[in-house]
Parts: sequence; C-alpha cells; structure tokens
Amino acid sequence: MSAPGTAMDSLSAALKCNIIPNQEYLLQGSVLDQYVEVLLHRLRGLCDNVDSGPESFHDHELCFTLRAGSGSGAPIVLPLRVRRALDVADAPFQLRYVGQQELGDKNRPTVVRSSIDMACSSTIVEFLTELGCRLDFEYIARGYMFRKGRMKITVSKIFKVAGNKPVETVEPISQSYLVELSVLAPSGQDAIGEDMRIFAEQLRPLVQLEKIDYKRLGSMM
Amino acid sequence: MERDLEQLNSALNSIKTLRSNVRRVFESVSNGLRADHGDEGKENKYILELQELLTTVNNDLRDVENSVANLTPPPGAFSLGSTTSLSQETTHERQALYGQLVNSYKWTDKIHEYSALAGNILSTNSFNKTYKTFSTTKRRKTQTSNHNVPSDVIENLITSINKLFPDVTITTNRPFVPNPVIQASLGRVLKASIAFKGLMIEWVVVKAHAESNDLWTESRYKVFKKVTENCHAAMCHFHSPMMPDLAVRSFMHWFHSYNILFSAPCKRCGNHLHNNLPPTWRDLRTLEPYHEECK
Amino acid sequence: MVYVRYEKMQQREEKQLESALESIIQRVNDLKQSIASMIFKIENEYETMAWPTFLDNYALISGQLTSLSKVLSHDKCPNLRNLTVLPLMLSPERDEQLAQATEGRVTTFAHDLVPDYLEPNLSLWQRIKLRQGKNGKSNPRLRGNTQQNSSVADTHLLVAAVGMGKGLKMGPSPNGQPNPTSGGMMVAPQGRTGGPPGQSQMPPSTQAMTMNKAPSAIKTNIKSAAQMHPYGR
Amino acid sequence: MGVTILTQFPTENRTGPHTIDVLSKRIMALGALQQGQFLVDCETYTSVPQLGPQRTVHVLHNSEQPATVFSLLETGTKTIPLATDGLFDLLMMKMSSFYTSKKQTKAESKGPRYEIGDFCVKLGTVTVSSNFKGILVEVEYRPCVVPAMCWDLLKEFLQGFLGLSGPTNPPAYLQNRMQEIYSPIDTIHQYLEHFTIFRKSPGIGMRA
Repeated sequence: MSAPGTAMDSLSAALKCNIIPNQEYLLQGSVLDQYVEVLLHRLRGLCDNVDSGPESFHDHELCFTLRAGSGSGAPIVLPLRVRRALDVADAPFQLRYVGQQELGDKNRPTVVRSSIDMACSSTIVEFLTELGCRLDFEYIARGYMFRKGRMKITVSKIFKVAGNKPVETVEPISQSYLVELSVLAPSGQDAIGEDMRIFAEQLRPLVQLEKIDYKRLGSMM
Repeated sequence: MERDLEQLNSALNSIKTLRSNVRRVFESVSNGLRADHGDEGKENKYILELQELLTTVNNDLRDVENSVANLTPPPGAFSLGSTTSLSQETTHERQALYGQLVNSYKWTDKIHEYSALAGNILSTNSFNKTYKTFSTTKRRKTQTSNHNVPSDVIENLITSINKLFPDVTITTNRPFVPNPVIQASLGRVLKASIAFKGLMIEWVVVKAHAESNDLWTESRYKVFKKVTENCHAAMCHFHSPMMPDLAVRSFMHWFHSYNILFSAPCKRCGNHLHNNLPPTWRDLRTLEPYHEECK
Repeated sequence: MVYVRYEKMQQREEKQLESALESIIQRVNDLKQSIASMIFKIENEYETMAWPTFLDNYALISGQLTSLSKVLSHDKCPNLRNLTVLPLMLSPERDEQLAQATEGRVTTFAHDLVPDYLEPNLSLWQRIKLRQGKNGKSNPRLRGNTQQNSSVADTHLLVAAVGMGKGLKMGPSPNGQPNPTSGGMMVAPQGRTGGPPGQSQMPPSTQAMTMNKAPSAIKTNIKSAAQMHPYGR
Repeated sequence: MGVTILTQFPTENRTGPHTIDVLSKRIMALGALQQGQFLVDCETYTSVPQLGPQRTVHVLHNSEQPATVFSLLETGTKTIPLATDGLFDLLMMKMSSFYTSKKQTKAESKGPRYEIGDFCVKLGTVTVSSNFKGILVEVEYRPCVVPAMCWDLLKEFLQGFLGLSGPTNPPAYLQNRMQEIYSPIDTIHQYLEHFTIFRKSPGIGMRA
C-alpha cells in the first residue's frame, strides 16, 4: 500500500488539471414583488427540479474584509463571506472568497470573477474575527433556488439586519426580488457564458438578467 | 377400532400373498418345460409342480375370503362436509383444490402431533431459569395472548421503561402498528434497536451512536457485536410468556448495566481488556461485568 | 345539380381556380381530420395521453395551418375574394347529396341557412382588422406592463447591497469612525487598517452565533452550492 | 471517530526506523493487521506586522479525514478551531499577503497504520522540515466517544503495548475535556501540541 500523499500535493495536482471550480460566471437582475409568482412559475417550467419543486432557502450572510494598510497606496483587501442557513439547523456554514470582476473583453456575456467556495464549521465567524477580519455588512436572503444543468438560479428577497433585533423582525430593502444566475466552473470554460445568455433570454421580459459592472454601479449611485 | 385396523392389515397381507402366488402359477405356465425337470417323465413332474402351486393359490384364496369376512363394513358413507362439493367443481383450475386441501390437512395434523411432542419434551426440560414461581392463575386468565395486544398497552410499557432509567432515552417508531421498534440510547455509550412483537422482545441490535438505526445490519465494532450476542442470550433468558411486561422490564434493567461498558473492569480478572475487548458480559442476576472468557 | 355559378370566369382561370380549390379543399380536410382526431383524443384518452403526444398533435395542426396559408397566399392561387358565390336555387327539401358532402351538417339549401354560409359582406377580414386595431391600441399598454415586471433601480439597489453592502452597513463603527454608507463608495471602502481586533468589533447578532465546540464532522455538501468538489481524495 | 490518545515514544539511542520496527513487531505479535499508511502534516502561518498583534494559524491535514482541512488560530489568549473542506489551502494562498509561512516549520508524522480489534494504532515518524525529531504513537479506541469512559481501558492497552513508556495520565489537552464528546479536531489539537514541542527541541540529527 502506498503512503498517502500530502494534502498540498493533491491540491496542486488538482490545480494543474484545472478541475477546481474557482470561477464564477454571473448574471443579475430583479423582479418586482407582485410578479415573482409568475417568474417562479416560469422557472419551474424551465429548470431541472420540476417534480420536487423549487428548493427554498433562508440564509444569513456576513461579509468580512481582511485588510492591511501598506503605508502608501491602496490597502490590500481580501473580502470573505460567510453564509449560514437559518432554516436547517445542522447545515455546515459556507465560507466564500469572491474576487474582483475580471475586466476581460466587453463581449463576454457574463460577469466573470474568481471564487473559492467551501463548507466549514460554525466556528468560522469567531475564527475570521480573530484572524483580523472586520465585519463589513450583513444581510438575510430568503427565497428559492433552481437548477438547470450546472446553472444555479436564485430568486431571493434581501433583508436588512437591524442591529441586535431578532431575525423575525428584519425589513426588506426593496420591493423587488434579486434574481441571480450563476455557474461555478474551472477557469477557461467560457462556453458556459453563452448557455447562460440563452437561458437569461428565456426569462425576458419578466427579468432582465444582465452583466452588471460593480465599479460603474458604485460610481453611479 | 384397533382390532378393525389389525384385521384390515391381515386382509391386505393375505391379498398380497395371493397375488404373489398367482404370479408364480403364471410364471410356471409361461415357462413351460424346463431343463431341471430332467428327461424322464418330465411332463408328470411339470404337472405335479403346477398342481402344487394351484393348491397354494387355493389355500390363499380361502385365507382372503376368511379375513374379508371378518372385516366390519364401515357404517354408511364418509361425511366429507362441504369438501364433497369440490369434486363437483367443473372449472379446470379448481379441480386441483382437493389435493391441496388434503395436503394441508395432513400438514396441520403433523403440526398437531409434533407440537404435542415438543410440549411434552419442553415441559420436562425447562430452559427458563427465572427463579419465580407462577402461581398467578388470575393473570393467566386476563392475558391470554402477548403477541397481539392493543397498542396503548405497549405504549404504556415503553413510557414506563423510559421513566425507569434517567440515562436511557427511548424513541419509538412503528413501521407496523402493534409491533413497535424502539431506539434505546444508553447515555453516551451505545444505542440499541429493539423490535417488539406485541409485548415480547423479538430482536435486539446494539450499535454505536454514530451508526445507522437499521435493524438488520450489525455494528461495525467488535465490542457491540459481542454485546448484541449477549443481548440475544439475555432476551431468551428473561423471556417469560406468562408475564411479558416483567420480562421486558428485567431485560431493560439488565441492559442498563451496560452504561459502564467501557469504564468497568472485569469482576474476575480485574483487567479492562481481554482479547482487546472490554468486559462484554453482564451477570444475569448480579449485573456484574465479566469478560466472556471469565464468566 | 348546380347551385353555384362562377362569374367573370375565363377558360384558363377556371382551370387554375379548380386546381387551387382542389388543393385548398384537400388541406382543409386534412386539417379538419387532425383537429377531429385531437378532440377525440382529448375526450377519450385524456387519462392516458402523454404530454409529448399532445404536443405532437398540436405541431401537426399548426403545420397544416401553415401549409394552408401558404396555398392561399401562393401566386398561382386566384384571388378568391374577387369571386362571387351566387346561390341559384333554394329549396326547403332535404338534399341528400348536400347532406353527404357536408357530413350531415347541412341537409337543406334553404333561404334561412344560405345567408349564414354564403353571406358575402360577412367580412372576416374586417373583423380581424378590427381586432388588430384594438390590439394596436392596447399594445403600448402591454409593453409598459413588461417594463414594470422589474425595475432597473431596484436591480441596482439590490446588486449594490449584496455586492458592496450599500445600505446595509451599520451606523458608526464601534471605534467612533463613521462608516461610509453613501456616495462614491468603491468595492474597497476605506476603514480601519488594523488595530487590535476583538469581540467588541462584532455586532451582537453574530456573537451569539459563535459556538465553542466544532462539530465532530464536517458535511461537505453545501446546501446552496450545487457542485461537489471533484477532486476529493 | 473514537477517543484517541497521542503519546511520544522515547527512541533511547535507537534510530527512528529501528524504533518503528520494534514497535510494529510488538503490535503484530499482539494480533494487529496493517491497514495502510497514515500522514498528519502541519503548516504554520504567522500574521504580518501590519495586521496588529501577532497571530498564528496552524493548518493541519489528517489522512484519516482526507477531505477536511483543520486550522487552529492562536491569538495568544485563546485557540479557535476550524474545520473546512479541502479548498481552504487555496484560500491560505490568497491570504499570503496577510499570513506568511516559515518553510522550516513544516511538521509531519507518518508511518504504518494498524487495526487490532476495535483499536486503531498508528506509529508515526515525526519530521520537522525533513529532520527526524521522534516517534509519536496514536491509539484510537473507535467504539467510544467520551474520553472519561475509556481512559482506563486505553491506558491498559497503551501500557500493554508500550510497557513503562505508556502514559499514566491523559494528555494535557484532554484533561479538561474528559467528559465531552470526542471529535477529530481533538486529535488535531494533540498533534499540534506535540509538533510544537518537537519544533522547539533540538533535532536528533538523524535523517528519517
């Protein structure tokens, strides 16, 4: 029997083969509250989990940043997100690093950004805090998830967490549901972007799923 | 009746003899003259032989007639009840029913016979070592069956056991309503799936907490396999058809003594381990821990 | 027996018309048959009928409709609207031939029925046009409707909130430094650049969540992430 | 996952491989069967000065839980455990401008793995950045999950197997946790304790 290789060996092997899904392809949009039923109905028809119906979720997301000022110039910032299910008691927490949008060329149909996604134990929040991370903001997302092939579609209502109020009394931040179409894939699989564009086309005109540039959005609003 | 049978047997026997001798006559006739009749007067010899054989047949025939005359004819026709109608059946598929009926009759008859025998043997060699004498004839009247009891009786029994030991937590599920399967977890030591048949314990499997509740797969750990075996022995030992609830209670009492499965050393050798196993046996009376090899 | 006479008919046109009519009638008959069979299926096999079968039937019908409209709009097809159909003789008597031709739907060619079938000014086209006109008016409203299914402002609000925490940030941070919550905020908002981290930084709602003991085993299937890690060892 | 006791076995002027050989002959004589090899490794990262007071993150892998990465964060006042799946290593790479690793600190324990009854025994050769440091013996009693319940039983097993070198008291880390349910992170804590000691100790000077 051969000795087990170190974990780092197998990780670098996986990196070399490019099988780690570390790229997120993303399209975003929204739908007004009164039309969400129509959208859900359409998604039920279009997506894979027809017979089981949509999967609902109720998650609390905490967004941390790890930053270190390097004297002069912009500080180095590492954003980290923690997601925990409020409706499933013993589900693992989820830790996620989401990178900057890749600039790429304008013709790419979707936003592409690097992403590392993993399950973790519930100590993650304390771990990150002690690591030096700062809680930037947090929110609660409640909604439905659909699957179509390897595409994931979420329709979620975003709630603001107000201080130390209980979770039941949170207030929605808008009269719309956030709609996201995303795929996690190893890098270089740009063909998936085309699939996503075609799928997004089928949801028009209910939802306009678009490639939204965060930077422009930041300066616009 | 006994005599009738004897006579019938002797009649049948004489018929058999008659048939065999008639056969010999025909054999002789068909063979004709044989070499062993010699050369001289072979015709005479042959005729003598034939005469002799025919005389025997005559005697046998007389015997048959005698024994038949001795038989008492059955009084009237046999009454087969409604099964006689079966012979009137015209549908082809159902004509086989009569044969099946006869087979099952024979079968039940055998069961009757065997169970009577088994009852005799078991009553002399009792495997039940419980040192209680049953003078409770009253109870015998009230509880005629303990495998088919209303579910609330079982429910009460289980809740009472649950209250009996604080560190035994019991969860129930009922795949078949009157026969519950309970999961009894004993502190943080182990858990047991116990299947009931009415008020009787039917099956026990002991496993680690992290293992599945499946009733049919045994634990992957040797120590729990051993404990399961011993539970089966105890289940038989405590079994008492007359007082089923007491049997369950004593079993649970004994089972509870496993709460120190890992921490108690063997009473005999004083060690924790023997064959890499802790003491897995618990004495049925004193509940003291022993290694299987030390008990 | 002749009921109908075609006027303004010339020899060549007559031939053309006849062949055109023949193919139209054939297609209409096909269409009629497939509609009938579909109705039959819906009425009699609705319990066992599979959805794909139904769609197949539907596709067949729509194909036949397309081919019918192709025939009607073909160059060779004479303009049927220029033709007049004129009843020559009406009779209250039952007409067997007619009954057979119409599969028993029309049994007499009488004055009370003829207008229904032959009325020339019953302008289907006009009615269609009328309907289209109505729709034409309502179209802008419909378009407005689609616009209202979603709002660009809401999209931007939500995306900015989820992506950058816009509108979700807590008030002034515990060390007194106000948190930028509006205006010109980029992906990396300026904040404290170090300092002793401590529990005090965390809002109470998250403090409550931290648990002391790690769960004994991590389940590696993440509820919201659809994929498993493909390089499990 | 059962209760696991990790203990150091003195080499007493023997070489590492020789000691492992002696121990494996002993355990085989008791009736154990070898079931493959095992590996526990540990990489330590320290925070950059810009991040404020120094903190240390130990990232450990255990071949017994191959899809999990264990991390222990030491702040000076407390230790926070974290279990994640394999991609955490990738995240540590992303954190390279905040937490850096010293290459000389990579510690690992590896060697044969045996099963005997419900016990699992691992004989580990410990190296710190490829220098042989000593022998660690890991014994797991798998059916039991509460250390207090089976400590005596494990002690008897360890003494039967290691003789006088067997431990007489529970490992320091476990002493406050004897009544709690044992979990894989507790094994990781014990390894880290030993690795920290080995790192500080002078090398024995023999290559493993």
